[in-house]
Amino acid sequence: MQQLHHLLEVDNLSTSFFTYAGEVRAVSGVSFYIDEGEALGIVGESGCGKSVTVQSVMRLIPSPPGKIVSGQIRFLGQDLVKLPEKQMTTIRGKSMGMIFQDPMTSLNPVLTIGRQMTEVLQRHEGLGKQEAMDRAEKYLEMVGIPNCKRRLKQYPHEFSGGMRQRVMIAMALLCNPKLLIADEPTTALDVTIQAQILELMKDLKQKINTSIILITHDLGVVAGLCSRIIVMYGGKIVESGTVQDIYKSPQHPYTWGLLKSVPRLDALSRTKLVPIHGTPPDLLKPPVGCGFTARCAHAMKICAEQPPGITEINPGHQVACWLLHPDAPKSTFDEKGRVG
Amino acid sequence: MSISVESFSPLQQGLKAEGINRPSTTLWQDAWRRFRKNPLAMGGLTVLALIILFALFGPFFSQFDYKTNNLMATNQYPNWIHPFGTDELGRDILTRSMFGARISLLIGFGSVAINLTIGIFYGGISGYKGSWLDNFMQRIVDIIFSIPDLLYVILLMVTFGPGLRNIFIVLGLVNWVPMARIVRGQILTLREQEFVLAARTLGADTKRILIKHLLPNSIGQIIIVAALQIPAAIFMEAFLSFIGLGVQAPMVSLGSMASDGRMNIPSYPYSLIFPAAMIALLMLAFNFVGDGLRDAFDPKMRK
Amino acid sequence: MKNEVILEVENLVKHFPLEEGIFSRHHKKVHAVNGISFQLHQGETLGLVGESGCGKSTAGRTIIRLYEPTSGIVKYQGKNILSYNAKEMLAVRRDIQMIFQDPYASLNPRMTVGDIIGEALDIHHLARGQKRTDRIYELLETVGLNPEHANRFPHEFSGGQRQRIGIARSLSVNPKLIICDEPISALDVSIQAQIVNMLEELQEKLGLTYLFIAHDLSMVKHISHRIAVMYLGRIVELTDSFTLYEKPLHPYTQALLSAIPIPDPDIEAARQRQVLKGNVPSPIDPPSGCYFRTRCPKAQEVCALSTPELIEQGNNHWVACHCI
Amino acid sequence: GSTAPTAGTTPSKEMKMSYAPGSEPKTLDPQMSNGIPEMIMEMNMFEGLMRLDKDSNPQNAIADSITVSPDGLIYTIKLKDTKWNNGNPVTADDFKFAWMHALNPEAAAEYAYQLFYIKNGEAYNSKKANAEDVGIKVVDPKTMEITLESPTPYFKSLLAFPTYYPVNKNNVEANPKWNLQPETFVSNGPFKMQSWSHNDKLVLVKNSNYWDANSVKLTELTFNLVSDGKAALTAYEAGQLDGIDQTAVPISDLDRLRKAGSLKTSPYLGTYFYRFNVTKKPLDNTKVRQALALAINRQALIDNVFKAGQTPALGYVPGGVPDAETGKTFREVGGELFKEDLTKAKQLLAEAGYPDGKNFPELSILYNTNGSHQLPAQAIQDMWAKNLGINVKLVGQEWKVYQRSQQDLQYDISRAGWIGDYIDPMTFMDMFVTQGGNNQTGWSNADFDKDIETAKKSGDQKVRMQAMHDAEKVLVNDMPIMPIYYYVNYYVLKDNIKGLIQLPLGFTDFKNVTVEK
Amino acid sequence: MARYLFGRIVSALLVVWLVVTLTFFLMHAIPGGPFSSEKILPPAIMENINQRYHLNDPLANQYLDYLKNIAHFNFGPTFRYEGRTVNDLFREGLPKTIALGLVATVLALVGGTMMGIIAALKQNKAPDYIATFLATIGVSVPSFVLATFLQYFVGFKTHWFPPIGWGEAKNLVLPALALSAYPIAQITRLTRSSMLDVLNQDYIRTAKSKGLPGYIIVLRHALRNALIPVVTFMGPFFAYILTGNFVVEYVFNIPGIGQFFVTSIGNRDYPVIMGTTILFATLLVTFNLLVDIAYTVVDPRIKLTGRKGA
Ligand SMILES: Nc1ncnc2c1ncn2[C@@H]1O[C@H](COP(=O)(O)OP(=O)(O)OP(=O)(O)O)[C@@H](O)[C@H]1O
Ligand SMILES: Nc1ncnc2c1ncn2[C@@H]1O[C@H](COP(=O)(O)OP(=O)(O)OP(=O)(O)O)[C@@H](O)[C@H]1O
Ligand SMILES: [Mg+2]
Ligand SMILES: [Mg+2]
Repeated sequence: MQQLHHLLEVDNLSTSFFTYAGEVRAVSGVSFYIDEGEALGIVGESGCGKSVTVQSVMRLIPSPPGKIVSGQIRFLGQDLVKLPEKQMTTIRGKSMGMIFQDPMTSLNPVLTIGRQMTEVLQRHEGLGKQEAMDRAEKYLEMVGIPNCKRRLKQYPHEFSGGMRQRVMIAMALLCNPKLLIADEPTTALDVTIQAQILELMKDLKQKINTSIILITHDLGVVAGLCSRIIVMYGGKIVESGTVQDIYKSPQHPYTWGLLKSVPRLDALSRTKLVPIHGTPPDLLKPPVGCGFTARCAHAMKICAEQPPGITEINPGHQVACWLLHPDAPKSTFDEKGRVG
Repeated sequence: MSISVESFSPLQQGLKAEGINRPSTTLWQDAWRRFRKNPLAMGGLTVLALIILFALFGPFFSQFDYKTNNLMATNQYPNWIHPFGTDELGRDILTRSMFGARISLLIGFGSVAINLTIGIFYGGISGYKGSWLDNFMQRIVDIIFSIPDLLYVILLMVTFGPGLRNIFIVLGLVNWVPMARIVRGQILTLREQEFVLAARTLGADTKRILIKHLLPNSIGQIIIVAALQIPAAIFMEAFLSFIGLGVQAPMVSLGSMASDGRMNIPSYPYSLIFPAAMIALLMLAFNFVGDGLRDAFDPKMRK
Repeated sequence: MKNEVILEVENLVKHFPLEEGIFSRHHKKVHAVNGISFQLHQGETLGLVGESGCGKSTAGRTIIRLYEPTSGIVKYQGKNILSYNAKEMLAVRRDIQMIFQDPYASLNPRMTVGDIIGEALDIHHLARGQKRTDRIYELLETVGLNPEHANRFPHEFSGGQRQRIGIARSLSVNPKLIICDEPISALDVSIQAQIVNMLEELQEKLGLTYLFIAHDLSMVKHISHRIAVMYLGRIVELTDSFTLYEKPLHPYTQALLSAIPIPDPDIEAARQRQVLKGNVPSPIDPPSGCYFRTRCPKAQEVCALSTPELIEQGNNHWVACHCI
Repeated sequence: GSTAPTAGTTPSKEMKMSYAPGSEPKTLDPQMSNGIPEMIMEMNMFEGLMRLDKDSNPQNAIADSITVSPDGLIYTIKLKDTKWNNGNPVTADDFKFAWMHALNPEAAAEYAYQLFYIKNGEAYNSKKANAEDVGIKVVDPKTMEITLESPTPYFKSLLAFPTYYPVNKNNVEANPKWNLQPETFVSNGPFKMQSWSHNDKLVLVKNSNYWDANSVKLTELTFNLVSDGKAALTAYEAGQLDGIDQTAVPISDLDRLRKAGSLKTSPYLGTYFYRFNVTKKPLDNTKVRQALALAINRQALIDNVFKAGQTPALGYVPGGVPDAETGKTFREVGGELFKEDLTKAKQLLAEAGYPDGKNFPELSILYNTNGSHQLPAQAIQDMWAKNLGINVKLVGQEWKVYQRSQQDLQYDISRAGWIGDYIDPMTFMDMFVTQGGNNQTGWSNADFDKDIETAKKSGDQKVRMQAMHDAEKVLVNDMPIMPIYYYVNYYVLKDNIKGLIQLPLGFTDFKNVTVEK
Repeated sequence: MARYLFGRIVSALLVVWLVVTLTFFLMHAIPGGPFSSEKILPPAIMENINQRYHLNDPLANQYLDYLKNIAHFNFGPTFRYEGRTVNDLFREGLPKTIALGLVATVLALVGGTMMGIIAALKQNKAPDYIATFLATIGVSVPSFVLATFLQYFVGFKTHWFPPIGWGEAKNLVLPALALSAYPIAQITRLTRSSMLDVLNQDYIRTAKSKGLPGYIIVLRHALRNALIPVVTFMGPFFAYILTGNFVVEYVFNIPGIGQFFVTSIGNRDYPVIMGTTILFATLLVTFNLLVDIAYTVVDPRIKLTGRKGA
């Protein structure tokens, strides 16, 4: 790795929820990093631990029942796992901003937008009321909301979904954080609005050089924005690499499945889709071997017995799959090879 | 475990149907499991069971009855023969508490029954039908709320004579109102749920939708309100006793014992403290059980 | 492929009265569906796409009379079912079924899967006792579930499985037409394909007709024979799915197509996205003339003045736009 | 301050006390009132022609002298020179004005019948005579002449009754709502009104214009208007109150209070009894009624249930009513008219056809639920069950419903009590005449009616008393009612309060009260 | 807005009218009249009384007269307190009842929300159990028992507060406590459960992600949203508390109007029965309306006309 110090470095992070039924290992042994000015995508189907991973980074895991069981989260030289809550509050919102999936419910319905925006500034930058308002206005304008002055006095329900998401983004950027975490920022939005928001984020990345972690379950969404991608499955990272690595030469059968199950608009004939059969593993009783075994068309005996190690295909492209073991039969991703 | 070439042979996977990893528990088993893990609820259930046993079987083990006077042994402080003491007519307060608990439990359960029938029916119709009918039915509730209940209590007393029946009629007139309100509110929100629409597309009629879909999903709230209305009912009986219209002497209820006992505080405090403590215990038990049931049936608490 | 017309919708309108707000004096209404017309042929799949709130669900629900329409006609097998009374409607309900968007909200959490599927059998007195059980098992197998799941409760199933249960429920009455109201939107991409494949198989096997509602154009294009694009309660373009992709005429359709992200960094990088400005206008007071004109890159004066009709532009390609 | 300072802390010149006479008075207009609490208040603010001394003997008060005509019909009364608290003189006109107001049919005073002894009083009240016809004549401002319908030996004691109090005519005419605020409340008694906070307290202070102000030592008298006896007692024990009237003392505390020495008792003109509905089987049978009456243990009831040291009633008219013979009461002359006797009771019941209570129908005891009547009913129920083998039920009814049931004879056995309106046996006796409004038993006896008639007509005390003794014997022998006990007046009072007079009619006189250190 | 209010007021008037009518005929249907007493009055006197108070008029006429009077806000004379009117009774008693009611309300609101918040924040920990237990006790002990206990053990035994009386601040403490026990309990339960709901909301997560300290999150972001069910509860509760509580006023001898609700019926004091009933019904419908308006203040999403659940 070129840089000695990454902006954020997550090392062997495990987070569990201790529920009535037992320990839910939502995230187990996840490691990744992100550099300044970089956009990282995290993809994976619902429940695979994407949100828990980033919420662990922000130390927002509801506790109880959640708990970071092990690992390190190094951010600007500090290990966030060990940081007292009080200091954590000075990092959240200031050096790290977060945007959530559902803009409809992520803003407090009974406070004006202005109030919700300025309180961040008052807390972290010690701005006065008016200064804070001015700054808030500037940021609203930046995310493309017209009539900002008036809008600041309105309540969230007076905004449409896309506008609320813009407000969320503006709010997360107010203190110029080093890192912006976007947890499925467009899932709840319409396609055309989704396109707007993605364009906006692309713009902002270029303009203010913030690092972005973008979480989504839609492989299409990250393709345009991110330079590196992490694919998660069952609480673990199964593949990570540059955009080109993941889309052009994916190595993990799960990544193949993801790419193949989406119908392509440009497909010419009506071909059958290739679904990933079955359902994700229950994280209450995670399987011994590779979590994907039960759904994998290429599964081998060993897959059910031992978790695969990480294989680095080329610098930065890592895969956790037994298929990459020298002894394994060769199977490759065949983009065109859809079952007729 | 060693890695051999053997390990890399394809795993034979039958195209088995979708598996479920979770053990098969029914909703009720699930609820019961959660209920059992709730110490307050279990405590409440135990106390409730003990009080019921106390009320039902206690009298058989007592050498006294609730009505026979013993003017030689009036107003005795609690002692070995009379653990709760005796009253002005020398009757054993413990025995009377057992009989009193019978009446109070009867009223408590009567209240539940009334709530479950009138309250749910009324609230259900009002909430499901909505619009003008709902408006109309809610205004009726306002009216019932506003008319002084003492008036119809007296009228009932005149028409039917004294006694327990009046209390049930009064309960039937007012006690269900909060239940109706809550059920209505629940149903207003539930009726737009997709599973209700689904039932309608299948051709289900109102009755079926209410009984099979809406009410079972309001059960948590229903339980909690029913539990809260029990004290209301027992207090109502106690209040009627307080103003003199409760169960007919020499039969007792805990409520009437407590309200009579109120007069005795400085001189014979035990005659208030024991029945009042029994009422409080009973109410606590009902409420904890109700809370526990609500949590046990709450889908949000699942898993 | 031109089979007989099974469903015909003519000029369907559904307005929801909006109870008066605090500061307004007039009685307002939500113009959810503003006069849509289309035909559905036996055995075909008609896709209905459009942004959230454009009235897709309302259209679907009005067709099976979950909502009473404001005006318009819905002909099922040539007869206007909107005039049917409750009893006649009950018979129609066996033929037209619906699959709902939300796999979590559309199953009653307090009923077993068996009862959920069996409910229609009870309502229509289709089967009883052992026969009912057999039928439920059969249906479960049809949708790829295990008969032993019949005694379980919905919360024990994953989203995809729940959606299958929903499908089994709608199949229980042997319907001819199924209105699929975004049956896959709430599911993971990896699961969506399972459901779509299953719907396709069922169509082949049982000769079903689908009205397939979704906002995801790529999936709709995959499953549908023809696609209708809706905007603010109106159909703006209606044609077969390949034509729609190859030669979209309405500016809204074009924008919609360009907004769909494609999982390919090269294409994404090269792609000229036509990002629409602004937001969808409120259906409470929609703009005059063409509803799309407020966001339309090609808007002209005429667009504000008159409402464009849905006109056939060549082989079964219907568009409502002044600029063509 | 709301708490009345206890006497010990105040200098003897400033004697203050507080007392709980019961709840808020219905009115403090003497002519319009009819309840004990308000009459207690009025008696200390007003003074009539006569005032009762501690032995209930009427003494001249505003009256300077009274001459009665030989036929006992005309009373000529001279007034003392006295003043209202506003300085106006008290005149005969004030009396006439007040009395006429009570009799005025428009005013609709409930206690108007207290003035029906006056000639044409009743006729005027029932609009059968004019105001001029009423036998009240103002001879001059200090003299009045009253003509009665028939000789009334106890008329002098009636003149001490609140309905006979004067009101200040000028003041009333100027302020029709005079009796509602202290500013316009003009009175002529030992105390005057200082403030009246409704449902809370009524504060009286010494009236320096009172003719006998010298004998009034108390400077301030606070009536705390407490409805709940329990609360009153707690307040008393917490030092907030100096005394509580009997209407407010809770029975359950009597034993304790007696032990503590704060319970005081005095005679009271009342009898507690049960009515039998003689129109109903088997109560139409005298033997059944007698059996029931003989089969209860009155002393045990008093000791355990009533608790105030009442006297078992083995006659009807209570003690404390003088007989014709001086120094003897009607009760002493009449003696005990029956005896509790279990064997005889059983025998009577058997004779009536219910040996050992067999086949005796289940009767019910009606009682009103406000007040302590349920407990004694339960005790009597138990006694009848044990002693006679018969079962009765209890039926509690709301106060006014109970009254209605009693009047309509919608009961089997009903608890009752009677407090005299004036000090003469007649106030008890005349209620049981045939069709009498207060009879309410359905009982009718010609002998009894004749005796009462005789007593009413006569002005000769000897004749009257004899007739009433005869009547009482008939009544008690026939037993349409079952006497239980004679009331006693009980109240709590701090020991440092002296000179308080509790009268057998239920009134409490604070005129001579002193508070010791 | 105006139209909405108009509609609500019309329906409120309708409710009050029906309540008036039903109460009127009910109260005449029960046996006993205002002047019936244990000692039967001579018929002539009874006749005078009936004439003075028009009690002999046909019931329908009395009813119409009554309606005419209340249209002029004249509730008539009380039959029990000679020379005073229902308006007088209210004028004297209502301020006292309201003063007590307000103190109790403040106690209930502050105590209830605080306990509810603490219970929610410490869910399933000792403070939660303690608050839940206290709240359950509050709804489990009959008010007359509680009032008597307070009076005897706190008022009398400890001499901290006077057992009865009116006029000083310390006189308010015990009755206000007795009066607020039940609402405190209810508000605690409501606040706890809605607080738990709200704390799970996305916007609370957002607030946390902004780095706000805990107390600001609770007070600014959570509490207001959690108050909505409390507001619903406060509507009828206000109507109750402002019309007084018989038991508490009786036990502590508070000269308010709460006692009239019971005593006026016992006395068959017809105008007072009607007056108190109208007062209560009016307050009830008014507060229900005010609650609906309060919703729009607490929660800007709610439009007055929108239907709300429960
Ligand atoms: N509060 C909680 N209690 C118990 N388990 C939880 C809790 N929150 C999350 N989990 C579990 O942790 C696992 C990972 O959840 P997470 O929210 O990170 O998934 P995700 O990848 O973000 O999915 P989605 O795309 O649905 O947001 C899931 O199995 C989930 O059930
Ligand atoms: N019951 C109703 N009452 C009032 N307005 C309604 C009702 N149902 C839907 N609407 C409104 O009608 C419009 C169309 O709603 P509809 O649900 O049909 O949209 P949709 O296209 O299905 O959207 P989505 O993709 O979000 O499901 C929306 O503005 C919605 O708010
Ligand atoms: Mg997530
Ligand atoms: Mg929809």
